Amino acid sequence: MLKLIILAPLVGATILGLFGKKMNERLIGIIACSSVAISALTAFYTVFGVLLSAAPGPDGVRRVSEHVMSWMRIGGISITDFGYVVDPLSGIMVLFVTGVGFLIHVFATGYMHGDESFYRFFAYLNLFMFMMLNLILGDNFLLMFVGWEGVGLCSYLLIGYYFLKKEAGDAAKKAFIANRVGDFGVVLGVLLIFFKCGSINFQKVMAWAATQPMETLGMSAVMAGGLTTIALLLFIGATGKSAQIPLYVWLPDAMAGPTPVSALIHAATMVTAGVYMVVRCNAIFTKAPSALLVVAIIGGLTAFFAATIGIAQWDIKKVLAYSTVSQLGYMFLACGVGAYAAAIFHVMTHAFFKALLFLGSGSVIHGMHHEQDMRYMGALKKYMKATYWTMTAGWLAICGIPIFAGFFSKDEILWKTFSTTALPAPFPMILWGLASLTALLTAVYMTRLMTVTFDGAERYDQKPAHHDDHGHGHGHDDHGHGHGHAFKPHESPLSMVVPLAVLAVLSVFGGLVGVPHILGGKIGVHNYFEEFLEPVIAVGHQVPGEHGAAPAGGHGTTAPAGEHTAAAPAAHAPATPAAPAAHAPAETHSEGLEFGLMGLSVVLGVTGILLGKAFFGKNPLWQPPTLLEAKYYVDEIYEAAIIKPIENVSREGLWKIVDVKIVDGAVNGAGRLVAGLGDTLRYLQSGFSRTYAAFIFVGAVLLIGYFFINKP
Amino acid sequence: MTIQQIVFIVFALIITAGGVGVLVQRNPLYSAFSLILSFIGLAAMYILMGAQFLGVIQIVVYAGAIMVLFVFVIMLLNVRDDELHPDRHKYLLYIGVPLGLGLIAEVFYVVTRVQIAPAITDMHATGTVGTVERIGVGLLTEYLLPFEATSVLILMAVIGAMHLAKREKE
Amino acid sequence: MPLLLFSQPFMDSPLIPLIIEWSLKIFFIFGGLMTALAYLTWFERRVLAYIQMRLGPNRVGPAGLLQPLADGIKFIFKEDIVPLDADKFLYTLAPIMSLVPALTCYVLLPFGDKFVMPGLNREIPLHITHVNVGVLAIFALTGMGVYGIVLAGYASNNKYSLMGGLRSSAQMVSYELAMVMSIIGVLLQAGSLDLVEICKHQAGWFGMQWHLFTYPPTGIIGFFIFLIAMVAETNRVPFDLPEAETELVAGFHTEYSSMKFAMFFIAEYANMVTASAMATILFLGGWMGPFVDQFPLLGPVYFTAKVGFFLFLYVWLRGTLPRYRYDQLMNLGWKFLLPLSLVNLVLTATIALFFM
Amino acid sequence: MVPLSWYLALSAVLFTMGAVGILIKRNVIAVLLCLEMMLNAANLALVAFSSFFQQTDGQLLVFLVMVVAAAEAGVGLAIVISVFRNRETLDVDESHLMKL
Repeated sequence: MLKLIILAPLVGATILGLFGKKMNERLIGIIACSSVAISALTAFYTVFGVLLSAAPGPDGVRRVSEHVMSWMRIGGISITDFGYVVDPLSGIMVLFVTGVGFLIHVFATGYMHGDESFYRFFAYLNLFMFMMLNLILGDNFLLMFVGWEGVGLCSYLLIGYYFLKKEAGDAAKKAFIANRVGDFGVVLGVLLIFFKCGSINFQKVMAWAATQPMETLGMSAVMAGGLTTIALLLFIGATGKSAQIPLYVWLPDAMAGPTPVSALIHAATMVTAGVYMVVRCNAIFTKAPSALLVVAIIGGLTAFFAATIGIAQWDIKKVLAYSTVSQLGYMFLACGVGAYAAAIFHVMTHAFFKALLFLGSGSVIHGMHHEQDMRYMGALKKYMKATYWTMTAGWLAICGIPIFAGFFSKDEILWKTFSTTALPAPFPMILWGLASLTALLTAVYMTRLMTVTFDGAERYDQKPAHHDDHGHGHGHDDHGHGHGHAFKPHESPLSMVVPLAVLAVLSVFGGLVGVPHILGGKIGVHNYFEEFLEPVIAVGHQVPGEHGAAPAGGHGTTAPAGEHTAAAPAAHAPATPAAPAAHAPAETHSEGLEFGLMGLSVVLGVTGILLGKAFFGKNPLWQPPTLLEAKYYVDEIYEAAIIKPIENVSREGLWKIVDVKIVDGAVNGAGRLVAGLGDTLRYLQSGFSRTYAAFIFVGAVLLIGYFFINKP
Repeated sequence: MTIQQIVFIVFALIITAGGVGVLVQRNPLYSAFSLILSFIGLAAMYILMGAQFLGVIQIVVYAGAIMVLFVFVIMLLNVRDDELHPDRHKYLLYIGVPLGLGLIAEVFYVVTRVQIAPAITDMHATGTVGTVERIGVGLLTEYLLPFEATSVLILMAVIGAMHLAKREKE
Repeated sequence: MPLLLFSQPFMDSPLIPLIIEWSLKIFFIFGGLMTALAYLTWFERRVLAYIQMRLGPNRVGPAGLLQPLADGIKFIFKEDIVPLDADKFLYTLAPIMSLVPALTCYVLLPFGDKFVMPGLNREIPLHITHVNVGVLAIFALTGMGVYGIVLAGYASNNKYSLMGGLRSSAQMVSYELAMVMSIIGVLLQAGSLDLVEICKHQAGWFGMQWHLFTYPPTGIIGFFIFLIAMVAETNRVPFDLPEAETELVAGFHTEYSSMKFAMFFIAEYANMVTASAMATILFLGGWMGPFVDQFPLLGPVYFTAKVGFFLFLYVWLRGTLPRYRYDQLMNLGWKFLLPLSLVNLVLTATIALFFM
Repeated sequence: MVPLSWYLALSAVLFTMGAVGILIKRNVIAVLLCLEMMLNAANLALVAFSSFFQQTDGQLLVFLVMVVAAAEAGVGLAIVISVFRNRETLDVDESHLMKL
């Protein structure tokens, strides 16, 4: 069953990769989409049909697992067994990965229409799905890491899809290298886990982590090689994959890839792998307050930082890219304050609305004949009604307007940040402030994007002559007219609009699965999402004694008692009262405060929208500050501080001295030695085979004679 | 002297005569036939030692297949005698024969001096060692890997020989 | 004849009665066979003649029955010609090399089971010697027969002879493979390489236990492969390329005359008989037939009858089929018979494994 | 009863003849024949030991040696044919490019 989920995209990728060249677009589209569809349907069946009715395991987590084979057997000891498992966490992930993935596949059949290596694109895309599913469903760190590297590879391939453009190739390399830095952290982390725990199976590791004592807050824990070190190493990997400070620089550049790729990989799925990993390892992170603090700070900073850059970008996709970085920051912030369920909730809603926004922007780009610069758009509302309205849903969702999906998840993060007890005193307030400010900024830059793109005057013909730095690797310009003279943008084909519509619906209503208790509790609506995810997150959590009656349940959620009894044996274990319950905020805050904060965030969102509308409606071409437009010169700083020195050391030191003088010298010297020896010995080699035979014969006789003298 | 010893001597003489024939004949075809004679003698030796299967196989494989191949090639190339130009390595004769004598002396020394406890007094025809069953079981159990390896070797030899001997198309 | 000398009875039994027994058996079998071979030529010519609507030799003696004798006398008195450039030694050796293995085969053939000599109370097996690897021994000997032809072709110093010799060696080596492969199925069933054991394995059921019929259809396929390979192995029509009169002027024995030629001739017929006997033993139950248990001397009668059938088949084929071309011959051997026999072998093994 | 040493001595003689033959024969085919002779000498020793100790292993090895010999003869003769085709000679000393 699980194998089918995993294998369907692989089969698709194989077929397309090997035979796709001969197929027509229709067939390729059918194969690619149907393979993902099979995967998605199987996933839905597995989650809703099997997982929900499965009996909880001994640790209270429902699991559907499938053992594939014994992997890496060394001297009779099985290092790891290779298997797949669906539990609530990976269940949610697999649902939206396959679901959104399927929609984006469908979208891409329209978007990529006419591309000369259509089949290659879909082969990569299917391969990506396969790797992503491995990442999510693998039941051990190693298999997850295989998927982790695999999605990195596919990301590289797809960013560099238009490899004839230097920009795309450079971006691909940048993404790959930035990820490598992070992957190194993951490798070290996994090795450390194996070293410490003796297993890399998630279930075993988490059970092990649950038995470990709480680590202290401070530098000493970081360097101690315990859980904090593991957590930080893993987090380094997450910063690479999920584009956090300081490794976020690759994501905006990755927009050089085709737009469906940006939507699928660089917004909805792959970049959330870091969040997934942190949540998956929540038992480890919970025990490592220093790591949590780092995660929260990095997350909060990234969110704010990227949002400020997002305000100043002209490329429509770059805006969305920075927005993604910013939203990922939110998710890490949630992780950092111990609100893992909120993080995953935001991952899901973000997947809906960000995929929607990206696909919408793809639709716009498609309609504009591969123009990505917002300065040359405007008034598209008129021409692209469907795109406009669907994107509006995404816009409102990301701004956090109530009912829309983004509201619930973002608000939950803000509230949890404010109310957390996992961090020492001033941090929750500071981070909350930062996050709220970010929420305002988010609303502003998204409004700017919508306004500049869809409202105002038409600016299609203001393009300067040297415009060819965008989007022409596509090989798709069947319209016979270029820029510079008037043309009309057109609405996208049905295959693109339908996914947009589906995603729009999801963006609007998708958040209702996780309605906070204070809103839904009165009318009997539970926070289903959190309840579903609870057991996974509860694994290994120590619950402070005073919360014994409402264990692990978030702020007073009245979950069915039976489930919680089974949820976590550890949860009821006596624990040190001083240990903060990371995921369960103290009940000291009143409901009123929560309502107030919720209201504040709505106000912030609305303010941002109004501000944006008012300001950018008047002067859409407002010149942003250079510092922001140039992205704080981070790339330049990296160039000067890291890349150049490495290059110089490599060239001057490693190449000119170590390689040329020492390595080559040794090799050449060995060669010269052998040549000299050969020069003298070659007289033995006459070329007559009989002479050689004579040598052998003499040798044999002498050898036997030798054994007469030296009797063994 | 038992009858087996007489038989041994007779066939040892035949084998040796065949071997000498290989060395002294100038015509390769005569050499080949001398060797066949030698091989038939060896087959007789095997049967004398109770290895009936190998004895027959010796004739089937060596005399019946390998030597036919040799004779076939000799006839195909139709070379009558050694080529006439002078031997550049005459000295090999003067090295080779003494070396050979030395080797024989050494082996004789070993054979006469080293005592091996006589495990089985009657060496021939009593045991079941040489039967097809024993050899078959041995080949397909303990020696299965070498057996399979040699079959791969044969395959390679077949392909290699075909490739080498194939006349290239102009 | 090393096999004969070292076989177990020779080493252990009291010698004198054994030597007498053997001498008598050899005398009868070889005397009978040599006569039979001579009359086989008459048989062939008569049958061929009838097939071609002629009469054949019918003048010398009643119905031409003395014709073989006349032929023999003629051979003996012919001049023995040796070509000038021929290699004298090999030229003389060749017919011997051809004839000796062909005749040696007879010591291995079982003509019947044991019977008890009335009066002497001595159990006499109806075969000269009993070797536990009889099948292989027969193949070893027939394999040696190639040398006679090869040598004859080489030693005659005649290009037609050389061609004939080359073709012959290639053909015999090629078909020997298919032949051996085709009978492995039989050996698999019988579980022995011993000719007597193989015969005994086919006893009973009025012939339904013959290897031809057991393990259908592999027995029949194997039989036909064996039949074709057998004809090719003995260089008979339609595979008589080495001695193709019309192409190679009778091939390797162009230069031979007198008794040397007669030896080749006898060797060829002897090989035919051996091959027929092998087919009989391996596929048609050897000496087995009704009442053979009660009257062991019936064995040779059945055996002769079955062999006679194959000999007739040889003549029949000669009378009806045209000759193959050389490349067709090679293709048939390597690309059809050999793969087919391999498949047949696998099939036999499968049946043996799963159904028996 | 034939002692083991007789067989070993015969084997040694045969082997030595093969070895000497490789040195003194110039015809490639004769050299290959001598090689076969050496292999057979080894076979003889193996069979002798095998039946002396009543162990099958020696004879199994002989079987494998025969297979190897067949392969060697096949490839060797193919090489002879292709060399002859190129050089019109069978003299081993004529093919002396087996050096730097």
